[in-house]
Amino acid sequence: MNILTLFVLIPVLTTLAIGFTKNMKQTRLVSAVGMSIQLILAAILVFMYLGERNAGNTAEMLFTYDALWFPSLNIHYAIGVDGISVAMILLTAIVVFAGIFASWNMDFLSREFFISLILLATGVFGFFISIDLFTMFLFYEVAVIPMYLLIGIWGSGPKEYSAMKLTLMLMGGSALLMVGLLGIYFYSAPSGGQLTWNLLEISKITIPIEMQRFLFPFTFIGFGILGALFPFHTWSPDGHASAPTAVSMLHAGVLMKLGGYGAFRVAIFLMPEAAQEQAWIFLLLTSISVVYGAFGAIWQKDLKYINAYSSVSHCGLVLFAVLMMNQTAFNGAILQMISHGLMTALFFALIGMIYGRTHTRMINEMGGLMKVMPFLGVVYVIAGLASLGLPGLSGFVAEMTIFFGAFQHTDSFHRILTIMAISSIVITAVYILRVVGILLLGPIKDDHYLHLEDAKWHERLSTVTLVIAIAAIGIAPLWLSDMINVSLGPIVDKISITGFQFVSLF
Amino acid sequence: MTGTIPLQYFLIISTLMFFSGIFGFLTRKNLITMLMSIELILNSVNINFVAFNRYLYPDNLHGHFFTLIVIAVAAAEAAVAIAIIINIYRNFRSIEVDKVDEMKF
Amino acid sequence: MNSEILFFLLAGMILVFSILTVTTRRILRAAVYLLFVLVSTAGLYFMLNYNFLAAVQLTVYAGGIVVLIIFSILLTSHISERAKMAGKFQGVMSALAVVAGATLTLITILNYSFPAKSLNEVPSDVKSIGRALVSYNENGYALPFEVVSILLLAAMIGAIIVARKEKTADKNIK
Amino acid sequence: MTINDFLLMRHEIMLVLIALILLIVDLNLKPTQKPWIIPVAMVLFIIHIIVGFLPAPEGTLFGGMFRSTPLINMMKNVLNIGVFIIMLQSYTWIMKPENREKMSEYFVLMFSTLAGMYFMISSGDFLMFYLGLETATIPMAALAAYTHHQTKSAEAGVKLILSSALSSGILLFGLSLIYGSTGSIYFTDVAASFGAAPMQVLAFLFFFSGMAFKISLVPFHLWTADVYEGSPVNVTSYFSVISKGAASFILILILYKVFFQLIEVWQNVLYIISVLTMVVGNLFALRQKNMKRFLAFSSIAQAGFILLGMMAGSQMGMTSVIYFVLVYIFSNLGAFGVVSAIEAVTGKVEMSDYNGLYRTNPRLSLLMMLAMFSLAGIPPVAGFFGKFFLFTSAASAGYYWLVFIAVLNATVSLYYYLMVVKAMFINKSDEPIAFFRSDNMTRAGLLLSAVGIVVIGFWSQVYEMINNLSVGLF
Amino acid sequence: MTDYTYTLLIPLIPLALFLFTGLTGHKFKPVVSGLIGTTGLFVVTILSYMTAIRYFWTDHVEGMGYTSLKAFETTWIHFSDKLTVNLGVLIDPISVMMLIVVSTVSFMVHIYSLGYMKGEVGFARFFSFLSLFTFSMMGLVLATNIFQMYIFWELVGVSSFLLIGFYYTKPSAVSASKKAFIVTRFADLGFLIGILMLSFMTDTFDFQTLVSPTGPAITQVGGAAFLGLSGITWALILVFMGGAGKSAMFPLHIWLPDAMEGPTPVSALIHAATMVVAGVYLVARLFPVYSLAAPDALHVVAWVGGFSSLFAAIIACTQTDIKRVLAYSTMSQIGYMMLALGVSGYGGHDGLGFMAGNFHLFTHAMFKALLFLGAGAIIHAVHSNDMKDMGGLRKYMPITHITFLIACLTIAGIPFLSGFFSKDEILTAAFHHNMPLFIIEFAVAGLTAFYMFRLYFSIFWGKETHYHHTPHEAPATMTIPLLILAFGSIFAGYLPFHELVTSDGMPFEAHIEYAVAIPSVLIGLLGIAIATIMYRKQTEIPQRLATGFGYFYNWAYHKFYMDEVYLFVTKKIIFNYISRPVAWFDRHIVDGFMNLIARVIERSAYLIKGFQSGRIQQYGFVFVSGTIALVIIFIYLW
Repeated sequence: MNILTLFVLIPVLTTLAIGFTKNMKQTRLVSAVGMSIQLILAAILVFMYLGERNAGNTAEMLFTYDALWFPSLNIHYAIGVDGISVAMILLTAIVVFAGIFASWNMDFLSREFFISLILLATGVFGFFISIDLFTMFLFYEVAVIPMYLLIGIWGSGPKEYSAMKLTLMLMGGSALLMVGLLGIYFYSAPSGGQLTWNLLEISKITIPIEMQRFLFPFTFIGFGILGALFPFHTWSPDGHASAPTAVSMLHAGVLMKLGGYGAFRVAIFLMPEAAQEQAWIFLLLTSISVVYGAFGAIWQKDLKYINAYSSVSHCGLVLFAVLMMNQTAFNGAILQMISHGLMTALFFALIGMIYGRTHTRMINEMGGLMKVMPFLGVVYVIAGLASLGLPGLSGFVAEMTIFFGAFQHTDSFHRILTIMAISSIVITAVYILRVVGILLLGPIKDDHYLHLEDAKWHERLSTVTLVIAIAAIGIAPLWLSDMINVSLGPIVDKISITGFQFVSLF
Repeated sequence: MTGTIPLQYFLIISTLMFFSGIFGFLTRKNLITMLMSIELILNSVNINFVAFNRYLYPDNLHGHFFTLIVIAVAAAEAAVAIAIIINIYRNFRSIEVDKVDEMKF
Repeated sequence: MNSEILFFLLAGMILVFSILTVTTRRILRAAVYLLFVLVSTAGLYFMLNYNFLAAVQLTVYAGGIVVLIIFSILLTSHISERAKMAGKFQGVMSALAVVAGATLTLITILNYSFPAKSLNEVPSDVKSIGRALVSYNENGYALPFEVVSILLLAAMIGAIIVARKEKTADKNIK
Repeated sequence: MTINDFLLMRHEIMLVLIALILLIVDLNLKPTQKPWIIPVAMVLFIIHIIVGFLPAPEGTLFGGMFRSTPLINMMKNVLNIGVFIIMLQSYTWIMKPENREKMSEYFVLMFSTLAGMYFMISSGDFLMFYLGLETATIPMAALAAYTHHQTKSAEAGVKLILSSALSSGILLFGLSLIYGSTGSIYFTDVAASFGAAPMQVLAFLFFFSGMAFKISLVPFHLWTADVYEGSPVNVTSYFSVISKGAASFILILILYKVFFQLIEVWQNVLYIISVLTMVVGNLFALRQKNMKRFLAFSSIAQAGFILLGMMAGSQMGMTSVIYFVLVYIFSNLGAFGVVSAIEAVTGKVEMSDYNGLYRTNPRLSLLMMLAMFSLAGIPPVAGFFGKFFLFTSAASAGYYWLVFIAVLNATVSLYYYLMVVKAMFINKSDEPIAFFRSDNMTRAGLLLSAVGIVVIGFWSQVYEMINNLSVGLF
Repeated sequence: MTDYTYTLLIPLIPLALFLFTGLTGHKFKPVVSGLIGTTGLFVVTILSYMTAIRYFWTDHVEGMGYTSLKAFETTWIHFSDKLTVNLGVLIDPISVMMLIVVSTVSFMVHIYSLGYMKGEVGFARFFSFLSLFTFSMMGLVLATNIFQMYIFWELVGVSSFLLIGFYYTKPSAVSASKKAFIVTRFADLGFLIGILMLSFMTDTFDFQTLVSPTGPAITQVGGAAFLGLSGITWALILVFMGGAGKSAMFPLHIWLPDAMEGPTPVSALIHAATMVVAGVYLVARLFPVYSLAAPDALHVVAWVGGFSSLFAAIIACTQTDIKRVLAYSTMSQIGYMMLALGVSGYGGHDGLGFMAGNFHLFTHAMFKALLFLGAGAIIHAVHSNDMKDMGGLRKYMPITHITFLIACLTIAGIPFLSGFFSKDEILTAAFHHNMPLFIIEFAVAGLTAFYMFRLYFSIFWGKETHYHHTPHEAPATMTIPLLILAFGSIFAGYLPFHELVTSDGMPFEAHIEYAVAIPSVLIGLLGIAIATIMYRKQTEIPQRLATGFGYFYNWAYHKFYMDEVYLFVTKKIIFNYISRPVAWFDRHIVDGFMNLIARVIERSAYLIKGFQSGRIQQYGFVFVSGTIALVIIFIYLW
């Protein structure tokens, strides 16, 4: 069996196994085992992938497997990975693993919770391994829908409202996406021949430019909504705020990456000409997103809202980089996805753990928590530092790559937007330090907090996994960035043959 | 036997009959009178079929038989409709159409 | 010439009684007017030389359905009862729609140039009709004839189960 | 009559026979033995289904008035499965004391309307088409008014019979004009000489209005909700899936085979009507509190999606329509099955009664959730595939904006489908519907629809099989 | 060429110490962590000195210039096919000089802290942070390329943040650490953009390539002109912005005084001797580019430096918190260094300013660390920062007193102490290149002497204060570093800097220019004299002077209201006028729009419900109208 299929199969089997469990203890054990296997598998995949590459395999996608599914529509179950997908799969495996342990004590309908959670993960894994647009879209929606239940049942606050809003907005996004994908399919053989959903095959042809102009916005915004593109990001603060811990982790950490990945893999890759023509509009939106999200975060009082806005800012950077359309920026975008995925998952994990102890997420009701829960405090600071781009942690690597990529454009339009985007790192510092200052430092606000316990073993495991990943990328980014770079080659080639110049406004 | 009467005259009659039937359906307040309007409509259609058959396509009997079948169907329809109307009368003690609006919106 | 006078007489009756059927306030009268319309229509069929059809029209329609209707009227209303008329708004709107519809339809139909009369003609006497009715070849109508019997059977059963009184039926009557 | 002729007409002949057998059996049963009707009907119907799956020859009978092709045969098989599920699901309801008396009539009426539909689908001329249509409709009114001690049921019956009479009157007027302009009622002849003159367009539009009534397209849909709400649940599910499915089948066949020269017109008509249908259906569904009424409007909105497939005017379009109807049968029957099971036991049909259902009846809730997801077009259940293929065929004809509108509407529809899910899974209730076990028949019916919802999407052979049989325009 | 790979250990040992004490520190007795850290630092110091000796003397061929060499280099990440970030160790005169400074002061501070921090909560944490800082600073100093420098630049920033906020339960410390981080972060924004521009124009990060007189940065002075300055000038000004932030140059200095909330050894290490001079080091690193490719940028450096030194000196005269006085003094002295670099030319004697700047950096590190550690000892003894609470301490703390006095004399530029030499060189350089700046610096020299002795007298002389606990001399762990540093302060001036650290690596002749030296010594003495009169005994004069200067005094006392300006910008403008509206806009306009869509749908659903009136006739009406509408559309309108 193809190793990639296992990535879908194992979660599905895990959910089935969970169906037979009797109580929370068994359920979480089964989940943990399943997702540990998944994590190990992801690590194996990375090594296998690097091994293949070192052995001189230069195919665009490795470990491909192709089974005809709906012959009349030429729909295949086609899977394969390149460096980018491998990286995303690793990210997902890590975050899901951490997520399971972060929700170790989920005692309310625990079976259903873990099933939904792992189902969500299934969708994400499937999405990343797909190279057939149909299967990709299928997995995309599979990943989105469990969110409703996860937030609606296990959430807090105005959970029904948030869950509904999130689901509907994301589905609205997939409405756009559907149009884009169908358009791509029907123009996948402009000079006659078999239409195809296969990414790689479509990438070999040029979709007629008039169609691209029409389809690109659909596809890009469609994915962009999941990637929190301004002004379609408002599902994110409410959704994250209401979601339970592990769900926020998975959602912000992984699911939102589907948006960036898709925008890159589908919209930009298949329709580079239109992308270049229209990039400026979306660049404006994304750079607004970056700054706006950061400013929005400053004013928030709820920890989750802060992080949600921060995600808007960081994910905006992903799309921003994707639209810069050069290899460095693409690399930065992927790195940023991974980095943001890890650190935002860490953030949400911590917020969940803090909330579980103090029963509030309002920063002004807390204070001095470092004293009572040093472990969580320190990890929170690390997450914050990663978020504000401290060297040695992953955020820095990603942001720098993006900025250097973006700066390769010489016209003032791109330059100004780049500088705008860069300025967000200061704003980020402001809100991160504000939170750290109010939440962790200073005197203890409430005497009740004196009796709070520090992290338990599963919480430590969950957070430490993420911290290690963040630091590993931050300290030694070369292997990751090179793995991505190699895979970016064909994509950049495809884009550069088009020979369009950016529309310069200035 | 039709002499010089053009086909169109028949069509005009049938159309007017058809629309007066519809008018009746839309305005009569009694379920049975509504049913009567329906009979008007069906009847007008029959005139159409017959006229076409005789005037244009005497080489077949389609219009003729269509009419025949429509008459039969109309009878069946009337039977069931009247049964239901009687049932309505039992339930509502009235066969006024405006009273039959328990389900709405 | 005779036929034309007859036609206009029938046409006039049909139109007048059609309109009266849908406008009269007395229900029973409406039924009688309907009867007139149906009978006049049968007259038209005679004119068009479809004698069998005319006979069926008289027996089934005029004889069957109208009687059924009159019975049900007698069952559900008082003879002297005057039907309520539609509200002004409803009446005007319906009239507008109907007039517009009739006008459009008439214009469209009258502007259409129908094909010329086909030359060969099949007989429409009872014998050939009877033959066609049981023929299962082209232009045979055995199948509709059979199916309509199914329909009538089903309608009968349906009418029975709906109209049949039950022991429990009276319980919920308002 | 040769064996081949029987095979061509097997569905219709079998159904009529079954109906007659049931009538005869019923006459010979004492009132206490009435329940025997059910196994008899079941067994006979199973035989019918099996016979239906025998290899299908292609041919015409009665001089072209009846025709059968593997495609038509398959359409009938699809409907057969749906009817079987409905029969299973109606067990609890039919066994109620007040319905026992009329048990055999229920089956007889159902089978005769089904036979009417099959005649309609198989019709080779407008006369048979009309006759089939009426056979499928008139006894339905009796079914709608089945529980006649309930005012709602009677109201449903009268609304159905009067509205459908009006609609078939208008449809007939259209047919008469078609006859007037072509001189024939046979599809093949009509198709050959039917053009796009204004009167022919008029005739087509009258015809289409009548069909739109059957499929409940906006603005010809208004009867739907009231009739669905008033009728017994199982009759409603019969309406919403079988009746609607059959009408869709014949509409697409006629559009493709007879009116293909009017394609410009009917594509545009369908465009407008489908947008209206989706939007209005959704807007009404949003506000509904009664499950049956809610499902009625949802099924109106679903009908709007079906049009997308029809519009393509291609083999792909037809495949997607048939496939969608198949999926829709399972999904809607899943939903109606749950509603029926709950109503039969507790009499509750309001959405608020479903609050907290998951805690007491998890399996029913899960099935309901699957059905809702399938109706909303959420993967991995079959509804996703059905909708996706519909959209694909619409896009293949270049209707990208329509697809966009449709998917947006699907999103809105997701809202109200999720409201049901929310009621069952999220909302708390002080007195939820207590746990109950349905009888085995009902359970089998529910299980069948659940299996269908889950399996049909992934099982691409189903789609391919339909696709191999489907045809495009001439 | 000799192998210097072992220098890799210089940053790595502190890193190891940081990880070790950080992860396992709570498992041991606190003092163990301290001892481990100090031992490690001792090794680092030894290595640093060894490197310096080898580089400057042992391995040096007489008469040749000092070249820079890479002891170690590895690829960190590829940005593009042209731009690659390496991590490595660069050995050249200024980095070796900085090694000495950092390792010496850090080692001293480690020893000192063993005593100073004894019994504090978080003793281990303190030492692990110190190690982290040392690691970062070493990495910064040894950076082979500007991007590596930026990496460690940020790390130093965060160590500074952590150390300032060491007493994290104290709100003032928390806000000071925040302020320090954010202000420098803001400055780093400029640095980063500068790097982006520079690397874009030159396709390299590497210092050796950048500063090479034949390298792309200098020969292909590229970039479109913007506002009359070339691209490279802008790039360098932006880079300098980063340096100005770290080095607390006006107007980015506001974090430095507040940073004194940190433990005093930290102030000595980070905010006096090492980190704050990183800006100077940065400019010195890129000096050839500044000098040869963008003299305009160098002017900016000079003027910012000059103005800052005056500005800070004035404020220092009015402050009463002894650490703040020292902080402003630091700022003032760094201004000197910047100015020195700014007025310097490239090569030979023209490069006097460059040499002088680095020289002053070196000597300043010694005496300012000494001052801070002395201040720490005093604070340790009297438990207060405010000079109003002090007085007459010379009796209780003789060693502190003496060493403090030495430091004061050094900074005042009294001849034969190290400060004299370095400051004199700076004044000479300014005198030759830029007269207005010379005059400013001349005045600042007097002010410096004045406020230092104001401080000195207020602490050790002046009124007799009654202490709750009788102050006593600090323990040996604290006094020994004081003595060592005093030694350094006295004799560091005799190092032949003009031979070792020059702008182009070649030695040149330098001598004392009496025309500058004598007046500057005199004005220093004048300052001391005034301070003696005013503060030796408790007098009315300061009060009268303060009222005499009135507004000016008040302005200076309130640090020219710079904090208030910043507060206005951050709290009022960013918080209230940007962030709050953004948050509001997001909730009410953007999200409101989404909710509006939902509401419109809901509302229209309500509005059209009348169609479903439940009346058959209306249904029929709609049906018929629908058909007629279709007819109208498709027959008559299409």
